[in-house]
Amino acid sequence: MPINDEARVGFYICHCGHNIANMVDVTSVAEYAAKLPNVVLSRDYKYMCSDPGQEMILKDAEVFKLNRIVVASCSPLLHENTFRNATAKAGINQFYFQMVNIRENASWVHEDKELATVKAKDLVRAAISRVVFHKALEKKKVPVNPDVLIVGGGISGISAALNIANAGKKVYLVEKDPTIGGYMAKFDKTFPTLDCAACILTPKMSAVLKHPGITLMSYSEVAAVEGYVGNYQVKVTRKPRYIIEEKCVGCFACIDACIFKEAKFSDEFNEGLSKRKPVYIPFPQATPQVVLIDDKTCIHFKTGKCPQSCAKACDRNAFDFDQKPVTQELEVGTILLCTGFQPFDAARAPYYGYGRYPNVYTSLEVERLVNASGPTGGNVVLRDKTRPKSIGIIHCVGSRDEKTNKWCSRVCCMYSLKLAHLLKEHTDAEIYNFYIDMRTPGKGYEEFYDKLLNEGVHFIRGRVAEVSDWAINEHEKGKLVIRAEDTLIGMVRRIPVDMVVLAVGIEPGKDAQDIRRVFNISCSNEGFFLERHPKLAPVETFTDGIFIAGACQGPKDIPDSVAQAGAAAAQALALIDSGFVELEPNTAFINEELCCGCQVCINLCPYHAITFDETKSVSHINEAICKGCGTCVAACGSGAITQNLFEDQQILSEIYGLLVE
Amino acid sequence: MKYLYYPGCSLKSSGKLYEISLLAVLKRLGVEVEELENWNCCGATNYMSINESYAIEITARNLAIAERMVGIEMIVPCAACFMGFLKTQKYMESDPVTREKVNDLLNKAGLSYTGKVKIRHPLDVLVNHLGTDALAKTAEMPLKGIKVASYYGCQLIRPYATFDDQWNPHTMDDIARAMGATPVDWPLKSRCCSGSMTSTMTGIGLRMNYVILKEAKSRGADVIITACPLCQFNLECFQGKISRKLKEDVRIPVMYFTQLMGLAMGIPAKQLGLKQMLSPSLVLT
Amino acid sequence: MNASSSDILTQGLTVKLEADLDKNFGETIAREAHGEKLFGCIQCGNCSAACPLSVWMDYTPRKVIAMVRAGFKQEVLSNRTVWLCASCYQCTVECPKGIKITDVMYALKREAIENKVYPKNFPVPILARTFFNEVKRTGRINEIFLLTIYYLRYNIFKMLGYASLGMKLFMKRRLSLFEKGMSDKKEFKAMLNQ
Amino acid sequence: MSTIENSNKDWSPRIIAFFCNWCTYTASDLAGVSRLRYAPTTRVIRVMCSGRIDPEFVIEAFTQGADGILIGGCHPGDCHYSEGNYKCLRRYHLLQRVIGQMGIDQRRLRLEWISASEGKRLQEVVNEMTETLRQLGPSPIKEVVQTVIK
Amino acid sequence: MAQDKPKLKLAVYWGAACGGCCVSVLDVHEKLLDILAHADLVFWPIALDIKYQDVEQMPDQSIDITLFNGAVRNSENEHMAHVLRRKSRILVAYGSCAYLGGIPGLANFYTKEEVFRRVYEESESLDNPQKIHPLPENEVTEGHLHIPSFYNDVLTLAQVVDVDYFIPGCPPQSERLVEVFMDIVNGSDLPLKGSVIGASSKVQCDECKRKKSDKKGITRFYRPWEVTDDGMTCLNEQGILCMGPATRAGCGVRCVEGNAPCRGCYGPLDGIGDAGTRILSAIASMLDGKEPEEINRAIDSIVDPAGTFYRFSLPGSKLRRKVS
Repeated sequence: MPINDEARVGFYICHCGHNIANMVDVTSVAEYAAKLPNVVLSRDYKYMCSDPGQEMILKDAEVFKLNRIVVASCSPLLHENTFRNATAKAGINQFYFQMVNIRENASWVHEDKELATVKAKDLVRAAISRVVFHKALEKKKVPVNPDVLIVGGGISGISAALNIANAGKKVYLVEKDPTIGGYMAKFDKTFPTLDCAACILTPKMSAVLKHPGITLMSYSEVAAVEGYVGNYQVKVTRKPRYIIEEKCVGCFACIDACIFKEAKFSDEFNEGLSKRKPVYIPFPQATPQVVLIDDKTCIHFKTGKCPQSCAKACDRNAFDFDQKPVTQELEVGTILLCTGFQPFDAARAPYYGYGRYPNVYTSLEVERLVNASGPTGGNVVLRDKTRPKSIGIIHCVGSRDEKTNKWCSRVCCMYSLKLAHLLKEHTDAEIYNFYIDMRTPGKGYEEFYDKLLNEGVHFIRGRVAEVSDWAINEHEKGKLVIRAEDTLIGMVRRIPVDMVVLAVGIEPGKDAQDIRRVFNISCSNEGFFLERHPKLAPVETFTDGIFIAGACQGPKDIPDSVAQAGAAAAQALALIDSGFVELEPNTAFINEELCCGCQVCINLCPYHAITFDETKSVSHINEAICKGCGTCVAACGSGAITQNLFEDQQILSEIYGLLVE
Repeated sequence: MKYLYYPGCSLKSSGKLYEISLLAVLKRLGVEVEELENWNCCGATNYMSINESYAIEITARNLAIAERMVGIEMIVPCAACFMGFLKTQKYMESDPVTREKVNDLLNKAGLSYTGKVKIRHPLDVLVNHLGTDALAKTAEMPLKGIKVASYYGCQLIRPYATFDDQWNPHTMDDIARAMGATPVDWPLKSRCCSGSMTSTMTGIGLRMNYVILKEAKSRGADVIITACPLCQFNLECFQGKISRKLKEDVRIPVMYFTQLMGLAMGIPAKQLGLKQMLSPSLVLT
Repeated sequence: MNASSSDILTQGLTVKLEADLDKNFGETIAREAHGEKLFGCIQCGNCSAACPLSVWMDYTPRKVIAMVRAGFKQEVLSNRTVWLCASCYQCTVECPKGIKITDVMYALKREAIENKVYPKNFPVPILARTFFNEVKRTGRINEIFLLTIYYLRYNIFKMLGYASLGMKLFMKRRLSLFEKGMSDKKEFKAMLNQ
Repeated sequence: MSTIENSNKDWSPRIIAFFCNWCTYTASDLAGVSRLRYAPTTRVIRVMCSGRIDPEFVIEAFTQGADGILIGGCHPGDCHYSEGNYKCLRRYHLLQRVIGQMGIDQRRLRLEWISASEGKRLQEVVNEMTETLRQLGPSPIKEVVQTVIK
Repeated sequence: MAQDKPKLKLAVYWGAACGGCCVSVLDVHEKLLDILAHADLVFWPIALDIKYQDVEQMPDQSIDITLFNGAVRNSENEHMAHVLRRKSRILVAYGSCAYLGGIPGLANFYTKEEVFRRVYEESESLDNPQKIHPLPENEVTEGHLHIPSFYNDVLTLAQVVDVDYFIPGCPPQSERLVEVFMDIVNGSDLPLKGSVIGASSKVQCDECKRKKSDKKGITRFYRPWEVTDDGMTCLNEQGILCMGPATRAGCGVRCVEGNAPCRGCYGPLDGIGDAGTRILSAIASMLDGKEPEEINRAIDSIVDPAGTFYRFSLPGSKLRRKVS
């Protein structure tokens, strides 16, 4: 291996309290490192990332004339920048630094202190033999575009949009449905205060519409995203409503005039409990107040033989049956994803009879049933119009189950209590709650449970095994029989009811994977968007400049969603106000002296950063476009391409260092 | 089309009618079967209760013989045997310790099993391989107006089988429909018949059969069809006793689905063992 | 008896002292049942409600799981819950935590037999044992022999209740005394006797 | 000689692991944060993308004494740089052929797609590979390279 | 011609070689006269009757330049490598075999036993019913017979002795030899010790006149006789595996000029540790396909990948030989 006599390495190993020191013998690593070539100084310290830890590097650099720094501590994804800054403060180019991950990659994942220490020594040796070949580099500064894209117009997206727009920044709010409002718009009352969802949500919705800083793009989806933090180029496709949005005033004359005199088609907003026409508005307070045509049911689109009575009824000429999807390009600096969740599909739990027995409802359907603006005007009646005298509410449907979703959906206990209360209020029926564990961790939540316990609602601790119409006596005839063990008593109970409510859980939206790909972020195992750190960076993602909030990150109730939306907005504003971002200089460049012009590299570049110079007959990398993946480097038969920070010699030295003492 | 065939002990004794009707139906459909040579008992639930390794080993022996006979697919009609085979395969596939131990034993007996045999239930073969359209064409005397309650029992569809819907099985209904009959939707399709409990905990065993018979009857079924020798035996042979003891007439024809198919296909009753039944015979209109 | 039996509370019906528990019982059974995750049980009771026999059991299956992992070895093995399990696998397919409860029950049965603590003159284990020996002896089951031996061991008078059914079946030629056995039992027996 | 061989434990293999920054390296961080225990056999080298991994790195690691090489990248379709993992995959398959012809047991080189969320998968892969290598025993490559037989 | 400078002493030796390198020295044609005007040939087994003992008795450092061609395959080759090193001021590894192992180096895919079995037992043209293998020491009626012992590993010259310069090629271009020689005669600054001389610092594609584009996307490879070469387009783009992208230029792209793909005899550029993996990576980077099956289908059409990529460089590569 080549050597570099100039390098004077300062080595530091962090105890991280007990996090590292308990499993890695840090003093022995420090002693070991001191004897390695080029190492001038080796120290261990309790918390290297603390101020005194960083100060130490500063002082040592001066006293010992260090020109390379190696710190063995946690993951570089966490603290590389911290130590690079300390290196820079010490008057050393920040890229003469190498970090050794002995916490996430060693102390936290091993059980044998001796072997973990051996591993730490190997990693340290590798870093020291690598850092010797580091080169001085400069970070590139790029200004941040202050405009923000928010995807998803549920309560999270709405809150974040208002937060950011109120700070004077331009916001584009993209919603895939014809209206913003999300699931909250469907709810009747909200727990635990029982205030009406519409009363607190609709003012926010119209505030979004009216805000001069917010451009609302409803019925639109993000098709593609390019660029990087501070400078994203976004393509948004607006789906055709067949109504010119700017012209429609929401008078609904067209709906009355529709050739379908009776509404015939399942109404999505009412969970299919009512009907709508092909030309419709999702709900009265829809924002924007613009009708749309469902081209799958509209006669005009199906046969071309409709007199278009709707269009004729419009005195503003707002109809345009030839509308096509329109794609618009936006330039933004930061992106907030608030794309929400989807409710668990109750048909995936066949043992509860949803779809088989008409009187088995999902909780969302019941939200609409109890809602004064719902399909029955708030009158809780079964499909045969009778009023239920007994109701069973089954918790954890689809949740906490290895066959469906393993996680707790966090909101079901509370909303089941709320529905129990509302159903009791509306019907005075006997109400049974079947729960596995009652989870009420929130402000005022346990108090709400207390209230329900005293309202005459029955609570049975046991997971329901089956809902069926198998009656074993007269009492059960014609009813739905719920079978569960009352685990607190230790006996199996069969409870006949008129109505069953399935408290369906929260799961990742069906398009979550597509969204994740478009925005180049990760999902956790269950499919929710992955935050950068579960505690310390809960709204950031691994892609700089893209933030997440609300139930797309994990099951969440309204207060938590709003709080997280605020956090994400603050993060975005902080980035915007810093004015610029620094880019890693890990780009690649081509040595023209070696390039033969074979052009193997050109098509490998996903960003078209490599071009062929016909006159010189060599290829050239545009470093402004290069993102630093290094795939061209490995392809070059001449060895003409070098990637900064990941040079062949640096990596080969690392390999050598890992394996050879 | 040729399959290996593992009858199991029941089909040679109390479930004799299952075997003769199954073979008659398969023959009519042009499905050839060859009985596994020198097979042994699958061990059923009892072996698992006494010694699990033995249970796995003796079933693995049958699999090894099947593999030796180059039988890639083997029909196993008895629900308990069927489940036992699937369980053995599962254990041998997922548990390397079991796999090695069992293969060791097999080797000493001059056998080996590499996991190639595919176990299929006749329902699987009929519905998923031949297809109900093909079956319908063979129904020379469609069972018009006959209401059929399909009874799957337990081990046929869970926990390992994949040929039918575990929660709402339908293959027997599909067959009944193909034979011109009308399936009855009822909630006890896959509720346990108590197995051998009719001989051990008689009171409980009879009561469990009672609810099944009663529910099928109350849903208007003319006949219960089954695909398991023990279910059929329990429901058929004890229904008289149940009716007497509980003072409620729950008697109803209980047939193997293959007997029902045979009837529709016009196979003579004698070849289907219909004359040897104890439950009332199905009245054809 | 161990020291705690002198404790004043042992006369109580709803008290269990730590010293009387078998702390390894849960681990043993989990291992026996192929690493079943019974420690992941959340006591939801689905198994009990799904079980078609739980209504006749001393303890519901859920409670059995709780007792197993807490170490109530004596109570679990000597009661008839596990022997009432008909292996219908309903609990197994429904368990939200993926615990193969049927296999746990099998493991408990085997443990009970090994410890010889199953309920006295309880018919289920007797039938199981008879069946086991018959197969070991002949490789196949002849139901007439099986049931005869079983009733001889269990209670000969109970057999009378089945005599008429047996006769009917015999007359209908649905039972026979002589069924074709295995053509070659040597290697089968060799395998089992190892 | 590497430090592991000097320790008094039973022999345990040395795996050089090349992990891409975005998926597998993050998964290894996640495994750490989740305290998933796995065999202390890997030595991770972080690269930005699995597409950066030069086959020469693999051969170099073998000749310097690695018992196994683990390459970890994003799942197909999930590459942070859109398709770097496919480029890695192509090189990997060709390299597998060559090392096979070179008489190196192909199980010593493994490619796995492990996403940022799959800390558990990382744990399984490392443990599995460690077990495989334990069965294969120490790699003979370094010794063969260094010992000329005349 | 002025005779003010004493004539240089020149030696040419062959180890495990085909003789092509020696012929390439002759291939300088009438330029040989220029060389001989400046140099005396003191040792050249194929041309001069000078014995090993004569060389051994020469004073150390008395030969100015030795061109050593061929790999080190047996004890004789190694012995002479040491002798010539001692006797020469400048030792040049001449040709691919001395430089990287060359074609004889492909024997490193086998062991000595396998080679002997093939040659002395299985060869189709063999008549050796007793399967007699050569032995280094033998008692025969005439007395004790000693022949060089055959090594298990083929070695490059540099793996045996210190080498001053490397001239690649199978064989090296004769013109290059004359140029290098005249440089030395004229007292030009000698390149750094250890350099590759008589070749370019770029790879083949730099000199190749064929049309290249960024559209590689190879779905399968063809052997040259399987397709009709259009004579203009990059061979790799036509699916004919050409080692040009990772092979040092200097030969004048002779193979490609003759419509045959480059086989890699000039070896890699400076700083490339392993020639085989370098071309492997470049070739794999031209492949199409995202599914392992597609990729493997394309790879299946490469006959003997390791033999292809390491055709001239196996002993000089990182792995040096087949492991087991």
